[in-house]
Amino acid sequence: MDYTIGTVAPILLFPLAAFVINAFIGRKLPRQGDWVSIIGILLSFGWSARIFNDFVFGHYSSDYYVHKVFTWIDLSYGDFPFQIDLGIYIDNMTAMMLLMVSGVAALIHIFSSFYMKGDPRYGRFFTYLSLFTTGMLGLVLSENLLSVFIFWELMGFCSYSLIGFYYEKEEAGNASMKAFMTTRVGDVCFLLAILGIWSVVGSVSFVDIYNHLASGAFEGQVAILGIPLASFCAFMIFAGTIGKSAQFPLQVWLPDAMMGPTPCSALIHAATMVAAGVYLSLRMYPLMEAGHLTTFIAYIGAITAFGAATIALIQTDIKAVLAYSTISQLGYMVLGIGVGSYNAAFMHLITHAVFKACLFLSAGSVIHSLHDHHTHGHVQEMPRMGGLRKKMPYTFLAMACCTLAISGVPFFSGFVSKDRILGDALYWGITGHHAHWYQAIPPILGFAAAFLTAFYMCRMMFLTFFGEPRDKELYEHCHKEKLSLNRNIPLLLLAVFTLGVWYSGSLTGQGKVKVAGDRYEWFSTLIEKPNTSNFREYTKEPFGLKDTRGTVHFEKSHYDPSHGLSEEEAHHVHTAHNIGAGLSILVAFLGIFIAFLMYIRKSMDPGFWVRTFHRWNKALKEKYYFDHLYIDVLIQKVLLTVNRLLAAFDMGVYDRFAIDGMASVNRWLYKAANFFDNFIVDNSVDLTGVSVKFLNVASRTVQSGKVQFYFMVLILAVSFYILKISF
Amino acid sequence: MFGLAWYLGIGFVLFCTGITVMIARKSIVAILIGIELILNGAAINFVAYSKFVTQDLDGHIFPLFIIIVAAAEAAVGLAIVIRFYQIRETIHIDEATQLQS
Amino acid sequence: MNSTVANYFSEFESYQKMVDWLSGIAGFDTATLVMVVVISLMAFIVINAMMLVGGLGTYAERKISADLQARIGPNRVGPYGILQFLADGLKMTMKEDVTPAKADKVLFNLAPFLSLFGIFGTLAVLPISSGLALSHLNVGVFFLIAISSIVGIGIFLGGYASNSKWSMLGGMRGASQIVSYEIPVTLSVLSIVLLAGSLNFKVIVGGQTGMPTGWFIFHNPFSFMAFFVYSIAALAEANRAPFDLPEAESELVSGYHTEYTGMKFGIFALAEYIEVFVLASVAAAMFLGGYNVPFHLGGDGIIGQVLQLGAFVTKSLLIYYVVIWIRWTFPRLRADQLMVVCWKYLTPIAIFNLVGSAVWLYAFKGQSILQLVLHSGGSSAGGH
Amino acid sequence: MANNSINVLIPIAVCLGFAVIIYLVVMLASKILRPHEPNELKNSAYECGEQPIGTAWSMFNVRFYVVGLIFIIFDVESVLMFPVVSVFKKLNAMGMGGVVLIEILLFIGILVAGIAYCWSKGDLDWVKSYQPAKKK
Amino acid sequence: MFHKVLIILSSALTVASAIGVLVTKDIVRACIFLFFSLFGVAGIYASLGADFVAVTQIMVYVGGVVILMLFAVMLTGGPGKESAGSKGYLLIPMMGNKITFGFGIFSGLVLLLTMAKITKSVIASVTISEVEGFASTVERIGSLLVSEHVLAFEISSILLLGALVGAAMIARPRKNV
Repeated sequence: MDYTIGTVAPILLFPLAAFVINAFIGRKLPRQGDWVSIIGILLSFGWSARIFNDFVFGHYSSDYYVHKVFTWIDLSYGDFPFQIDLGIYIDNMTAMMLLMVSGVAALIHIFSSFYMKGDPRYGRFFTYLSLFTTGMLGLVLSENLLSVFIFWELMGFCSYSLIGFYYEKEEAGNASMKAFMTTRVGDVCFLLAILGIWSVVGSVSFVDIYNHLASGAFEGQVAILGIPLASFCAFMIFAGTIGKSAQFPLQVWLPDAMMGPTPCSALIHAATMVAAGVYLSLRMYPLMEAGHLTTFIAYIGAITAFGAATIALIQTDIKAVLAYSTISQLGYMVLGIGVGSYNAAFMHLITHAVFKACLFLSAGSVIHSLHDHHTHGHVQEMPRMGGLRKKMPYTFLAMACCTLAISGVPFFSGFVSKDRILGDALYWGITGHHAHWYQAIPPILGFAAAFLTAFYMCRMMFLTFFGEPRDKELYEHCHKEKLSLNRNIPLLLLAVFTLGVWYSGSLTGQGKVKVAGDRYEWFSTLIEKPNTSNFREYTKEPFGLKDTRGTVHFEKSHYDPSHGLSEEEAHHVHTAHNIGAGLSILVAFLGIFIAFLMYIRKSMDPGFWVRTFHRWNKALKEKYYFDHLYIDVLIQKVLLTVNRLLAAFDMGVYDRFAIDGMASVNRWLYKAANFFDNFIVDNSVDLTGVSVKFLNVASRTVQSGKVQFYFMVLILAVSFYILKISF
Repeated sequence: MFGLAWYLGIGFVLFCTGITVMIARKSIVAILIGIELILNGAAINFVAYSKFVTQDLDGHIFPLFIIIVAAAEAAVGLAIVIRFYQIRETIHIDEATQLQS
Repeated sequence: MNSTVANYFSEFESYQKMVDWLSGIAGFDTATLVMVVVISLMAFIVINAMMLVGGLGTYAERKISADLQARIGPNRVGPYGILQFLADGLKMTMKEDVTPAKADKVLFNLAPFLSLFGIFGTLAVLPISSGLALSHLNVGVFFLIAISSIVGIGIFLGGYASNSKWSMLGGMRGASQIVSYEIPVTLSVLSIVLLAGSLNFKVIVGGQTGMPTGWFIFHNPFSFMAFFVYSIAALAEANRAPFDLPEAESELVSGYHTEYTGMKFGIFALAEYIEVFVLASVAAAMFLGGYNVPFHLGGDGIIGQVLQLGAFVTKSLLIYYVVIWIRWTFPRLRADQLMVVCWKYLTPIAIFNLVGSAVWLYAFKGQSILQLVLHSGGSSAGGH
Repeated sequence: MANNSINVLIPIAVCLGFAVIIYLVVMLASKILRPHEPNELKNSAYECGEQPIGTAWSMFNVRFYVVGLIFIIFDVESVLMFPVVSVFKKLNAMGMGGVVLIEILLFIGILVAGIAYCWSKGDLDWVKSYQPAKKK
Repeated sequence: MFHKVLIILSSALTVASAIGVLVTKDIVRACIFLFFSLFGVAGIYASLGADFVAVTQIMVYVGGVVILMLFAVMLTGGPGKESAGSKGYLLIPMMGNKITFGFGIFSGLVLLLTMAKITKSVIASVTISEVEGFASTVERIGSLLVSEHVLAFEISSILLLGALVGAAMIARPRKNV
C-alpha cells in the first residue's frame, strides 16, 4: 500500500461518514442507523489492521515512520512564514494505537447495540460514538500538535455529550459540565504549550519539534520569570495530559463521568480518550526530557495511582470502582513516562485499554441484567449483587480474566506491562545509579498501588460474582445469560486479548532478539523513545495525490537490544526488573489473598478496618475533599474575589478613565450626561448584588456580560498589537 | 487623487464607522447594521487591491462571497434577534445576559 | 457589447466632427461632455415617453376596463377622453399635500422617491432598439432586476412612514410580496440567460429573430413554461391584479399609499405603471424577440432603428394590454394563496425550468426544438 | 471612447439623476401650487373615521420574516447562478458542459433541499389555520 | 471626468450615510442610511470596474438585507420601544454615550495611523492604470466560479442551506410563545 494521505485518510473518513449519515438521516434508517456506525468502524478496523500488518509484521525498525503533510493554511507574508500543515504521521506506535482504538471501538459498538437497545436516543448514541471514533483516530494519525488539539477538543465535545447522554437526570448534566470544564483547564494549558512551541519551532509538527529539540533550539529560551521554555512547554503539555487523563489534581471529573452509558464509559473514559493524554505525553516525551520534567511526572503518576486506588477500596458502585481503577492505571502509565519506561508505558496503555474496556463492558453486562422492578432502574450497587457467577458465566469468565490481568497475575497482559513499569520505576528510583533519595517514593507508591489494585479488583469480583445473592429479588429477576453475538462475543474476544502471550511472545519472529537480559518481546523491539537526532527532512505533498516517493519498501532492519546502554547498566536494569517482577507478583497475590480472606472466607472483617481507620474512611468517601476544595474554596472564595475585583476594575478604572480622558473629545455627541450617574450607581449595585452559583461561576468571573465591552477590549488589543508590530 | 489610497480610506472609514456603531448602539439590529458596514469596508479593499495591485479577478470573487456570507449572517442574526425579542420583549443588547449565569 | 446610445451615434461622421468642433471652441476634449449631453437627451426622451406611458396607462386602464365591462369610460377631456391623464396629473399637482401628524416626515417624503428611483434605474438598460437603447450594459438584465428591487423598499417605507395601520399592513404585505415574487422572476430570467449565454440585453435579443420561430419562448418546452412563470410572477411583482394585495381596497383601504395625497401619490402610481411597462418590455425582450424586426427590415440604419423601436413598443404594449385584461378577469388572491402560489408553485417550477434548460442546452448543444425537429427530419432522410 | 470603459455607466447615472431631478421638480411645483391648510383631523391617520389608537409600529407576524429569509437565500443563490449560467453556453461549446452542469445541479439541489425543508415544516404556508389540518 | 464624478459622489454618499447610521437615533432611519451607504459602495465598486460585484451589492444588500432588517425591526416591536432597557444602566439612550463614541474615534485614529504605516509601501508601489476590463467580468467570474473557486461555490450553497434551515428554525413561531 502506498502510504499517502489519501490512502490513510479512509480510516478517519469511514466513521466520519457514518457520523454524517447518522446525524442527518439516522432516524429514518432501519434500526436507527446503528449498522452504519458499526460498518464504518469495522471498515476502519480493517484498514487499521492493514497498516498494523505492514508496520509490525513487515517492518521491524523502531525508528521507521511515514510522514506526509500538505499545507492547510498559508498566511505567509514576505519573510514572515506562517504555514499550518495537516498530515499523517505513522510509526509503530501509531499503527498499534490505530489497531487498538479501532478494534476496541468496533467491539464496543457491537456491544452497544445490545446494551443501548430500547433507549429512546439509540441512534444518537451511535452518532456520537462515530464522531468520537473519528476524533480518536484522527488524533492518533495527526502529525502535528494543532491537529491533535483539534481532535482532542472534538473528543472532549463527544465526551461531554455522552456523559450528559441521559440529560433528563440533573446529575448527568452536572457531570458533563464538570468534565468539560475540568478538562478545559488542561486544554487551555495545552493550547499555551502549542503557542510556546510555535514561538521557537515555527511549526507544530512532531518531526519539526524533534529536530529542533535535537539541534538545541530550545536551549536558552526563557518563557516567563526565568522558567526555561522547554520546561514551560513540557509542563503545559503535561497539564493537558493531566486534564484529559484525569491525573492528580484534575482527576475529579472521571468518576462523575460514569453517569454516561456504560459502553461510552468503556470506550471514552477507560480505553481511548483518557489514554489520549498519555499518548500525547508519549509523543512529546523528548520535550518532557528536555524540560527536566520527568521526576515531576513520576510523582504525579505515582500519587494518582496510589490515591485513586485507595479511594477505589471503599466504593460500592461497580462503575465507580472501575472509574477509580482507571485513574489509578492511568497513573501507572504516567509513572511509566516519568521513570523513562517509554515502551512499557505505551504497552500498559494498550493492555489497559483492552482489559479495562472488557471490564467496563462486563460491568455493563451485569448492570444491564440487574433490573430493579421497584425503581425501574438498573442496579449498580455491589452490596445488592453477589452470586451472579451462575447467572452469567460468560461475563464472569471475561471479567475474571480482566481482573487477573489488571491485578498483575503472571501470564496475563497486565502483569507484562505493569511489571515492567514497576521494574523500571524501581531501577529509576531506588536501585539505579542515578537514583536520588527523592526519587524513592514513586516506586514505593507504585507497588503499594499494585497491592491495592489486586485487592479492590478482587473485592469487586467477589462481591459481584461470588457468595450468596444479597438481594434475592433482584437475583431472581435476573435472566440466565445466553451466548449472544452482540453481548458476549465482544467480551470474550477482549478477554482473550488479556492473555499475556499476545504481548510478550514472539509473534513476529522478531522476538528472538534479546531484550535487556534474556526475555523475548516483540513489543519492546518495535516501540522506542523517539530518537530526536535521526529525523530526516520531509517533503510536502499535494493533498490526495499519489505519493511522489513511490511505494514504501518495508525492510527488516536490525534492532539494537541494548537500547544504547552499557553492559553494566543493562545488568542493573535486568536486576531491577527481576526484583520488580518478583515484588509485583508478591503484592498481587497478597492483595488477592486478603480480598479472599475478607470476602470469601469472611475471616477478616472489612468493618473492623473501616472502624479502625474511620477518619481515613471519611476522607476516602469524600474523595480526599477535592470537590469541596474546588467548589467551596477555589470557586466560591477565590474566583468570587477575582470577580469582584474585575467588576471593580470594570466600573472604576475603565469607566472613569474613559470619562475623564474622552470627555472633551465629543461633547456634542454626548446627549446622555444626566443618565450617567444612573449608569455607574446602578451598575455597581447590580454587580455587587450578583451572587455566584456553583460551577459555571468560573465562566462568569471574567465576564461583565456586556458584549460590547468585550468587543471594545478586543479592538483595543488588536489596535495596540498592530501598533506594536508596525512601529 | 483617486488611487488605491482613496479607496482604502473609504473602506477604512466604513470599517471604523461600523465598529463604532457596533460599540455605540444598543439595539441588536443596529449592531448587525454595524457588522454590515464593517464587511463592506473590508470588501472595498479587496476590489481596490484587485484593481490596483494584483490585476486579476480573484479580488472580485471575495466581495461576492463576503456579500453572501453577510446575507447569511444577517438572516441568522436577525432570526436570533426576533427570537430574543419573543422571549425578552426587547432587543436591547445589555438585556442579552441569559448565558451569563 | 457594452455600448451606449452615444456609441451608436459616434459611428456617424458628423458626430465626430461636431465633437472636434466643440473641442476646438471649448479648448478641451469635450467628448465625454457631448456624450453626456446626447445620453441626457435620449434619456429625457425615454423618460418622458415612459411618463407618457405611465399616464396613458391610467387612461388605458379605465378605457379598457370600460370596454370589457361594456361601458364608455372617460370621454370628456380631449378626443375619446385621451387627455384625461393630463387632467388627473394637474389635479394631483394642485391637491394639498397632507402629511399625517404622527408620520415620520423624512421617510414619508423619501418613500415615493425610492419607488421612482428604482424604476428610473431600470430605464437605462431597457433594450428599446439595437442602437437607440440608452445602454447595453453587460450585466443589463441582472442590473434591471437588482435596481427594481429598490421599489420594494419604497413601498415598505411608504407604509411604515405613514404610521397608519392600513398603510403599515399594506407596506409589509407589499414588500414581502415583491421580494417573494422576485425569485420566480429571477429564476425564469436565468433560464433565458442560460440559452442566450449573456446578461447583456443586446446579446439576449440578438440571439432571437424577428419571426416567432426564433423567439426564446419557443426555444424549448422549459423556456415556454418560463415565460408563463415569468408573466405571473411579474404581475405580482408589479402589484397588479390579481396580486394587488398591498392595495386591496376591500381589506386595506388603499394599502401603503393610504396616507399619500397629491403628487406623492401620483409618483407612486406613476412608478407602478412604469414598472408594469418595464416588466412587459423585459418579457418582450427576453421571450418574444424584443426589438427584432421580421426579415431584419431596415438594417441598422436610422430607419431600421425606428422599426425596431416600433416592434419593441408594439410587443410591450400588447403585453401591457394583456396585463390590464387580466386585471378585470381574475379575482384577487388571498394573502395565504399568494405565498403558496409563489413558493409552492412558481419557484419550484422555475427551478425545474432552469435545470431543464441547462440539461437541454447540454443535451442538444443549444439547438431549439424547431431546429431539432427540422434537423432530425433531415438527418433521418440522410440516413445517419 | 472604448466600448468597455466606465462611460457605459453614464446612462444609468443620468437616469438616476433624472429620478432625483423629477422628484425635486414635482415636489417643488406642488409646493408652490398646492394649498396648505392642515388641521388636526386632516393630519390624523386614516382609519375609516375611527379615532386611531396607538402607533402602527407594532409587532407583526413572524412569517413575514421567514418569507424574507427564504427570499434572501434564493436571492443570493440567483446572484451566484447569474455568472455561472451566463458562461454555461460558452463552456458547453468548449466541451466542459457536463462538469459545469453537475456543479450547477449540485448547487441547486442543495438549495432545493432547503426549500423542501421549509416546505415540510410549514414555513411556506402563510397562515397555517387557513390550510386544511394535516393528517397525523 | 465622469469617473471622478462617480467616485466623489459615491464616496460622499457612502461616508455620509455611514455617519448617518452612527448618529441617527431611529433604527429604521439607520436602516435607510445603511441602504444609501451600501448603494454608495455599489457605486464605488462600479468605479473600480467591478460591475458584477456592484450589481450584486445592489441586489443582495439593497434589495435583500435591508428589507430583511426592516422586517426584523417591525417584528421586534418597531422603532418605538427600543430606546431604553428596563432598568438601571440600561436606561441610557440606545445611541451610546461619549465613552463609546470617544472610544470609537480613538481606536479609529490608532487604526488609521497603523494602517497608513502598513499600506504606505503598497500604495507607493501601485501603478495607477486606466479602468480596465469592464466588459468581461461576468464571464470571467463565471468561469472562475466553476473552475478555480468551485469548492467555495458549492460550499456557499451549503452555507446558505445551513443559514436557511437554522434561521427558519430559530424564527419559526412556536406555540408556547
